[in-house]
Amino acid sequence: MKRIGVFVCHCGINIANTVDVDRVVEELRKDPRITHAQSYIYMCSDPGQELVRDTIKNEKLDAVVVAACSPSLHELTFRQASAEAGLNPYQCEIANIREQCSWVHEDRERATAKAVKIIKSIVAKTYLNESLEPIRVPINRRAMVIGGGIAGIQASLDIANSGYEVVLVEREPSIGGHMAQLSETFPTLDCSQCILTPKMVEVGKHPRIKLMTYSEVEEVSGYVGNFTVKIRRKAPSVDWATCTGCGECMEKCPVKVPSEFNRGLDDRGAIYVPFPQAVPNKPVIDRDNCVYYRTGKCKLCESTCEVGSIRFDQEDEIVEEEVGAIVVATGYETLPLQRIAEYGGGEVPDVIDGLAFERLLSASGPTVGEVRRPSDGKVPKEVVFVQCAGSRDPERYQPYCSRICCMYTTKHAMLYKHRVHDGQPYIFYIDVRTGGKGYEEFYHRAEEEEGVVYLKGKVASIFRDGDQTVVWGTDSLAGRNVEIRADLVVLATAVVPGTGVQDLAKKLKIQTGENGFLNEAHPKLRPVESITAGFYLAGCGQSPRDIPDTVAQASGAASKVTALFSKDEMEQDPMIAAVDEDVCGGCRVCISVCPYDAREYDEEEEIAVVNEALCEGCGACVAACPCGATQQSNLTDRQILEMITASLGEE
Amino acid sequence: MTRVAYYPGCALKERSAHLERPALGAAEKLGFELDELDSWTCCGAVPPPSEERIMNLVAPIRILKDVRDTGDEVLVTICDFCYNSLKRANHRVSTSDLDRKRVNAFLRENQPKRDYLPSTEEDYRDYLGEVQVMHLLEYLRDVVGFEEIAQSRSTELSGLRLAPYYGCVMLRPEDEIGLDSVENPTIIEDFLVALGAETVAYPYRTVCCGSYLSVSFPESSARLCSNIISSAAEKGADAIVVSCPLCFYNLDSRQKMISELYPGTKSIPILYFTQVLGMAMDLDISDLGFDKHYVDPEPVVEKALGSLKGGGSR
Amino acid sequence: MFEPKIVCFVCKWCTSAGADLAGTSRLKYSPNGINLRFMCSSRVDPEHIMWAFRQGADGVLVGGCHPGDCHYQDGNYRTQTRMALLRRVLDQLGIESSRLRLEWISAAEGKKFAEVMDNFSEELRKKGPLSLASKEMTV
Amino acid sequence: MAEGADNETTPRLRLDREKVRGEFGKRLDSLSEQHILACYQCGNCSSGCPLAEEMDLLPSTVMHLVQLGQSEAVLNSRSIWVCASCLQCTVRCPKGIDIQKVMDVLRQMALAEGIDHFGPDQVDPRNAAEVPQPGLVSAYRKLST
Repeated sequence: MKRIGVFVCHCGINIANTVDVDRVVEELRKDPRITHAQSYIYMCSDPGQELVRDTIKNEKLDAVVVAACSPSLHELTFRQASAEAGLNPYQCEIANIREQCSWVHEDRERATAKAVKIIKSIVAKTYLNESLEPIRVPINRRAMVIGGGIAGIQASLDIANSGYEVVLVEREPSIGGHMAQLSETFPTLDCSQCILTPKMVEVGKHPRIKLMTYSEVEEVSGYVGNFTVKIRRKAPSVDWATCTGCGECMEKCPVKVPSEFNRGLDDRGAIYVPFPQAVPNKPVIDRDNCVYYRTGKCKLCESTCEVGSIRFDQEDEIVEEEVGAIVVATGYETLPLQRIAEYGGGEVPDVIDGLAFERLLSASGPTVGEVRRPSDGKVPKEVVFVQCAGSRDPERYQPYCSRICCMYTTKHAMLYKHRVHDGQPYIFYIDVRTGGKGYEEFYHRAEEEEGVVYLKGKVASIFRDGDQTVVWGTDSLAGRNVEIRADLVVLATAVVPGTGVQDLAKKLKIQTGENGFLNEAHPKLRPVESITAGFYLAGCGQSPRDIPDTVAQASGAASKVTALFSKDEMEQDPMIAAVDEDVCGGCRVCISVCPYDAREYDEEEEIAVVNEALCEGCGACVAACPCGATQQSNLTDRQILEMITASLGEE
Repeated sequence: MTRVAYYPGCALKERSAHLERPALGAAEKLGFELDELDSWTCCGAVPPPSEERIMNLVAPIRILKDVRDTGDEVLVTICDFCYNSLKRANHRVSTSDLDRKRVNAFLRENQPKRDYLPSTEEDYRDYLGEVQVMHLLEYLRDVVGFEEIAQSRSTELSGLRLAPYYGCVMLRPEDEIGLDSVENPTIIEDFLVALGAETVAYPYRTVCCGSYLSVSFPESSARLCSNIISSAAEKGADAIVVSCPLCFYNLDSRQKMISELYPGTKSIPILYFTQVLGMAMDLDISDLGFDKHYVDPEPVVEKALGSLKGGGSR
Repeated sequence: MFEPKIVCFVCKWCTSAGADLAGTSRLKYSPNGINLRFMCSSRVDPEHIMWAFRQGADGVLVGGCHPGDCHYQDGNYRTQTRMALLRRVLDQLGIESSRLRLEWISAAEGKKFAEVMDNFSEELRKKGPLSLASKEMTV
Repeated sequence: MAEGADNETTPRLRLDREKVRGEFGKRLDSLSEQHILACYQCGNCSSGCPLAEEMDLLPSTVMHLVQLGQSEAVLNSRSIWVCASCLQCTVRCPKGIDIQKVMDVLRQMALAEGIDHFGPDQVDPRNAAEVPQPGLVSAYRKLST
C-alpha cells in the first residue's frame, strides 16, 4: 500500500478565503488512500518546504501531493524538496486549487467541494505514479539569435564573448535595427550611432559570430539543445565575397525609391546599402524596383563595378544550421500613420511620426540634422507633438501603453529647441510616464529650462489649412480647448510587434499574446524565456521597451543561454511514450501520428519503438494506439480513468 | 420602373417639402420610384432622455415592421435624422435579444388598425430587423451605382465648386450606422463627382452645426454654422451641400443671425443633395425649390452652369 | 437547482494556461468543471470521454490550442478529427453529442475560458442530467 | 440655468466614500448602460467637442466629476444643456464610452429634479414656426420632461 501525503496550502488568504482549507483536510483524512493530510499557511516558504521534507521522512511517505497554486509556478520547487527528502521527484504532484479554484469562484461551499475533487483526482494519479529518471540529452553548445537590432547585437556579443558560437540572422541587408535610425538617446542625449556602431562593427568582425543578414528563418525543427534551423539567404544579386563596398554602383543607379531607413524623407537607388555605417557594408539589389529586373535593360551597376561583383542570376539559398538555443529579438514597428484617419491618415505632408523626426534630427539624416519640414523644406517654428497616437486606445487601436513615447517625445522637443532656438514645441499628453533612472529629471529639464509646453489632453483631430497644420486639442488642466496652427506635427505612434512576428512565432512554435507580442514564460519570474524550452526573448518583440531595458533583457537572455550551455547534457522530462513490447502488434499507427519522428519501426522485433531523445511527450500516439501497447509514463490510461472517476466525486 | 419603399418623415412633408420634390423627380429620371409608405408616424428623431428604453424603439420599429409586412426589404429615407433613428432602432432590435422581445411584446398588444395589414394578435409576426434602412445617398451608391448616375446625368455640373457637409447623425455612431468612415467619409464627395461637380475640402464637414440647439441656444448654433460657412467659403466653395433638413435650416436661415453676430461672414447658398441631383438630372428649376431658401442659390448656380431649365426669369 | 458535473480535459500549453490566466485575472465562473491537465489535447482518447459519461459526467470539455498553435505541431487537428467521429458515435448511443464540447482556448484567453465554463454549465443545466438509460448504453 | 453655472468661486470638493462610490455613479451607470469608471481622462471628448466653448465644464471634466460622485456640480452645469448630442465624443472615446448617452442621462436626472429646462414658452415663436420638426422634436425630447 502506497503511503501518500497531501499538503494543502492556504496561500495566505488567497486560497483560504474561498476554500475552507480545514474542511478540505478533514475530507482528505477520510480517504483510505491518503496516509497523511495537513495544511500550512505558505507551503512554498522555507518552513513550508521543511514541513514537507520532515513529513516525508517521519511518515515514510512514498508520494506527495501539494494542493496549492498552478504547477507552472511551484511544481519544480516541491519536486526538488521531495528529492531532498529522498523521494523520487516524479512521486510529487501539484493540485491547482488557486488559479483554477479559489481565485475564480465565490461560493465557499462549492469552491471547497471542488478543491476536494481536484485534489482527489491528483491523488488518484499519484497513487499509480512510477518513480522515473529524467532522460539525458546532449546539448549543442551553439546559439542562434534572430534579429540584429540592439537586442540581437547585445545577446550575440554576450554569448560569443562567453566562448560560444553564435549565428545571427537578420532580415534586412544590415544589422543595427531601429536604434541605428535614432539621433540622440534619452536621458543622456548621447549620440545613438556613436554608441551603436562600435557594437555593430564588433559583431561583424567577431570570430565566433556567423552573421547572416538579408536572411530569414524558414523552418525550425528539434527541441531544446538540438535545433535544426533552415534559413533562406535572400539573393543580394551581388557577390559579397568579392564586393569591396566602394559604392560606385549606387552612384550610377538611375532608380529613385523612398528610403526606408530615412522614413521616406529622401530616396535611395535600387542597388543600395540602407545607411552608410551598415554592417556588412555591401549593397543589395531591390529587384522590385530595379530597371533591369523590370524591363530587361540597364545593367549600369554591372558596367560600373570594377571587380565584377554584380550577379543578376543569383538565387536564394537555403542553408541549415544546428544550434542548441535560440534568442528571438525581432523588434518592433510603429503603427502606420495611414491607420489614424482623424490625424490626417498619412495625407497631411507635415504630419510625421517619431522615427521620421529622428531622421530629421540626425546629423547623418536627409537634412543633415537641420529640422526642415517635408512639405516645403521650411524650418518649422511651431511644432506640436502628439502622444498616445494609437496607444492606450482599446476601442480603436492598441490598448497598451507604448512605454517609450513619453521620453522620446520629451527628447524630441528638447533637441528641436537646441536646433531651432526661437521655435516653440508643444506636447499633448495623457499622462507623462517617467519611470526610469534620470527620466523624471529629464522631463523637469524640458519644462523648466527648455520651455517645452506640456498640455494634458488627447488631440481630437489634425488637418491641413494652407501651409499650416491645424491641431485641435484640449488642455484639461486649464479646462479649455486648444487650437494650434502648427508648422509641423509629430505623432508618437504606437509601438507594435514587427511585421512577420506572428509567422515566425508559428514556425518556432512559441506563443504570442493578444496584442501580438511574444509571450514570456512567467511575467515576473521568467521574463526572458519563452514557455517553449530553448527559446529566449529579448527586446521589443516581447513588449515595448527602451534601450537600457532592451540591453538588460538581451544580456539576461544571453546569460540564460550560457547557463544552458554550461552543461554537456540536459535532463528532459521522462513523461514520454513507452511501449509494452509484448502487446504491440506492429500496426505502425503511432508512427504516422508522431509529429517528431520519435516513433520508429523495429524490423527485427516487428514492433514500434520510441526514440526517447526525440519524444516530446504529447501523447498523440498513446491515444492512437489501438491495443493499448503504448502508454505515457505517469499518465497511463489507467491513471486517467482513475482521475476521471475521482474528479466526479461520489453521489 | 423599380419601386422602392420610401419614408419621408415629417420635415420633408411639411417645412422642408421643397427638398423632397427634386428627390422624387430625379429618382424617376434614374428609373426608380420612391414609393411613400401608405401610413407612417414620427420616427422619434432622437432617443429621448428616458430610462424606459423600449419607448425609443416603438415608433421606428412599428414603421419598419409595417414595411416588412407589406413585403419590402429596403426602406429609403432622405433625412439624416430619420435615417439615424430608424437604422439605430433596427440595429438594436437585430443585436439585443431583450430589446427585440420587449418591443415586439409591446407592439403585439398595441396594434393599430390598418386596413391593409393583419391586425389580430395571432397574425402578429415578431420584427427581427429584416428591413434594410438606406439613406438615399446610400441607395444611389450601392444599388443604382454612382457610375450609372454619371452615365445618366443630363447636365454637367462642372465649374460648380461644392463643399460637402456631413454633420453628425448621418455617420455616427459608426458601429451602428456603418454608412462610411466617421473620420474620413467620401460618400457625398463621390456623389458630387459623379454629377460632374468639383468638391472643396475644408475641415468642418463633420463638425456639428448645433442641431436642435437652434431652438434652445440659437446663438450657439449660429457660431458653429458661422465656422462651417466661413471655412467653406474661404476654400472657394460656391455652395455647401447637406443631407439633413435641420442642417439645411441651421446653415441657410441662420445666416441672417450670423451676419448680425459675425459681420463680414460671407453669405453662401446651401443646397440639399436632392437639389444637386435634380439639377444634374435636368429638372425644371421650379421643381428645385430654390424659392424657399434664405440665400438664393440661383445666381451662383447660373454663374457656373448658365441658366437652368425653365429658369432665368423667376 | 441541478448542477451539472463537467470533466475538462485541458492541454498544458494553452487551455490550462488560459484557465490559470482566468485565475490571475480574478474572473469568476461556475465551479462545475474539474480540469484534468494533459500535455496535449491529442492525448485524449475517446475511451476517456466515454468513461467520464459512464462515471456520471453530464458534460465533457476538451480544450486545446487554436489550430496552427499546437505546441506539438498538429495534435489539435488530430483531436478535432477524433472528436468529430466520437460525436457521431455519441448520437448513435443516445447521448446528445452537444454534451461533448471541443474548444480552442489559448494561454491569452482567460476570459474565453471563463465564458466557456459559464456558458457550457448553463447549457447543461437546461438540458438536465444525463439520463441513466443512456448511460447504460455506453457500457 | 441653475446657480452653479454663475458661481465664480471654486469651493473645495468634499470627498468621502459615500460620495465617490455612492448611488449617483451606480444609477448613472445603470441608466446609461456605460461604465463611468472606465474613463481615464485622456480628454479626447473635450478636444473634439464643437460646443466646448459654450460649456462651463469640459465634457471630460463632467466625466471626472461624475466619477467623484459630484452630482450637484454636474447637474447644475450649463454643459449638459449645451451638448448637441452630435456623438463626436462617443465615436472617438478610446474606451468606448457613449459619452453622449451619459449626457442624456444627466439631463434626465436634472429634469427629474422637477424643473423643465426648456419649455414651449422659452422658444421664440418666429423660430418655432420655421425650424424643421426634427429640431423641435429633439429639443423638447432632450431638454424637457
